[in-house]
Amino acid sequence: MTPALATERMIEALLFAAAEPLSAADLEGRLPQGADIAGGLTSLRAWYAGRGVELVCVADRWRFQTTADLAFLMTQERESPRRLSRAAQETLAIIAYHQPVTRADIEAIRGVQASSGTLDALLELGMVRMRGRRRSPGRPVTWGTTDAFLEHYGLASLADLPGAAEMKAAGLLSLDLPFDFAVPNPAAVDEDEDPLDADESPSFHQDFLLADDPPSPREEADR
Amino acid sequence: MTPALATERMIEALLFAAAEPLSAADLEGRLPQGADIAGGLTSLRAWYAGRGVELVCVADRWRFQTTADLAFLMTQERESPRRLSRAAQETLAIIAYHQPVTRADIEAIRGVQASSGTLDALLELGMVRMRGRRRSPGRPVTWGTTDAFLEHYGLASLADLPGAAEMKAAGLLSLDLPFDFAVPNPAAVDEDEDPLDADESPSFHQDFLLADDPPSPREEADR
Amino acid sequence: MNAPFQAKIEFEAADDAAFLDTDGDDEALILDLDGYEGPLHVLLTLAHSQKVDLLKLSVTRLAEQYLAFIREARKRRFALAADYLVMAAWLAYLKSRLLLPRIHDAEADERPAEEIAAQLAFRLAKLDAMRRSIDALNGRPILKREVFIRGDPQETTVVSHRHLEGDLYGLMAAYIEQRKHLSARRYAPAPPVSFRLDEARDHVLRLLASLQDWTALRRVAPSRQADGPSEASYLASTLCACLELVREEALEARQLDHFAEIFLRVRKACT
Repeated sequence: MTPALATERMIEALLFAAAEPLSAADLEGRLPQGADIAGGLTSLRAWYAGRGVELVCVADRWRFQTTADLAFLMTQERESPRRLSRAAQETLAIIAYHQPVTRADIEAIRGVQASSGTLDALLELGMVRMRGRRRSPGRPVTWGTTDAFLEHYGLASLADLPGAAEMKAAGLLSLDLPFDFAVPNPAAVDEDEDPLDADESPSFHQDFLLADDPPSPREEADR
Repeated sequence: MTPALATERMIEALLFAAAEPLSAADLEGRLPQGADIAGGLTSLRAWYAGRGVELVCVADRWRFQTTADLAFLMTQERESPRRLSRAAQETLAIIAYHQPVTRADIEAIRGVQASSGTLDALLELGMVRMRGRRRSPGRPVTWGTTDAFLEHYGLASLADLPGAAEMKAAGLLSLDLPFDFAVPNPAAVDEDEDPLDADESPSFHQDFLLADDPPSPREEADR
Repeated sequence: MNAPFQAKIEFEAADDAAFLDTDGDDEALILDLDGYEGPLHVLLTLAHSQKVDLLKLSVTRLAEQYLAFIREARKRRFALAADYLVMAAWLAYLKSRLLLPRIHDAEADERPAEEIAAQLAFRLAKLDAMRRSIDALNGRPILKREVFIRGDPQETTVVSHRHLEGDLYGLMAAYIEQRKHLSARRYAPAPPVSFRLDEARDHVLRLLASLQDWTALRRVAPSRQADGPSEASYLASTLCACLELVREEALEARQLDHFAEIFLRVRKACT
């Protein structure tokens, strides 16, 4: 067996057995030293091309998954869909494409006050997280998406968000309203953003949101 | 795509995603009517021959599993605590407080010959290191503690090692100690010490200790 | 709400807004307000009905559409949230500014109406982009909807990896314990056991008859017993006894070189 095939087989076995996606670093930690992980992943992906199972990269981690065209077979495996409200989906999209983004930014884009119930639902699903605080007056909390978000939608990274490049080119992802906008890149943290303090865990989001933004009757109704 | 390959892909995806092994009848129930299940299983088995994953039939049910020769990859390391021997703990304490300290110093305080096994164990745990050589006849090697030692005991620096006052507060100092009892401060040491030569790496410690100090029956008893 | 809209609001306009007349009754949408989050979403739906690039939108027309929508909603006695009315007032105002010939010197601090209209169009384009991205995301193969991961992941064997146990208190205690011992310790060496000189002399005298030829000291000295003195002690005491016998002219001794073996034999009767 060639060393390349040996590496490929080991990666195949590890990814097959794993309960969750593994990063190249995870694989490196398990494989003998000096194994060509990147090469192995490439040839493994090619080997599975056109099969019923394929190798994909999500959130910078690798996993095998059944191909989308066989979804019709998977009646028993399918989970009852957990439908997000339109508001929650829109909020999620805005957070995904504009992160790091504050609650005020989300409200500005949607033209309505953000309901804390919406962010709660997204937090509970593990789709969004508090990223830090913007270095601007009031130091508002900034939001971003999680790896679970990328895994759910099968995205390798934030740069793979559909249409992101075109929207960015058209200036549509700018948080400043027109004319003098700078284009943020969610994958690169170049923003003025402070990390959260250790005690600012997302479990405190409620207090937090209430503190800088008391809910309006509207918001209550929105839940 | 040939019908045979289509069937093979479907079986592949179903077996991959299934929560338990599937029988040929299970597969038949889920595949489109008329699919050649037996043929699909045979060709699927052949496809996976020699890979990191194989298709096996256990009790008339089919499942994928990683090949036996890669079982070594499927292990996961877990940390479990390890207790230091009394001799090792005492030696470590002396090295911590009296560093840089020679083997002879350790023996003088402990009143027994230092076992090379004890120092070996501490070295292996990364708790102690060879610091240098004392500028005295024979230029004996001096020992000190490592960063891992500080980390393990939650100390920011050697200056944070509890001194006599803290020991007294902890009820460790009794009246039978001489009244001028003092605990050395390892952070403030201005000893005449030479750095180790480049080739005196700790990996040679075994030879080293054996060379200048063959274990005596006394030492054996000390273990 | 957000600054650019609110800043320009003239509240008198809000009262008028609902009564502003527009043409295009045919475009008045039958709207289900439950389907909308807010006025921006209504505007976006209306804008799509113009079937042009959102950035090339006729904001004048959009304003008319929106006002028609509000009028329709009022007619149906929908309870409209204030946001909708504020937007109506603002749009009525914006429309009037867009239609009036521009007066250059008046209100120099106010931005041109065209710029504000462009900004509105841009905001709609932005919201629209987000809405389209939802569709794009939902169109992807989604985990546990279209694609599935391993249903029965394999168990991994857990191999324990040892790490050190122990706390600072233990370290301090271990240290103090030894220091206590050190201060309590007394020097009490066990007296060495030696091969007594008189025993050595008796031993050599017993062997005397057998020492006819040169015999090494090592052979003369008794071999070591289990609990007895050390080998060195046997050798040393035997040597002393032998030297004494040499002095008494009972034995002869010779050594060929420094540190070489010492040989002994009975001194022959005087020749």
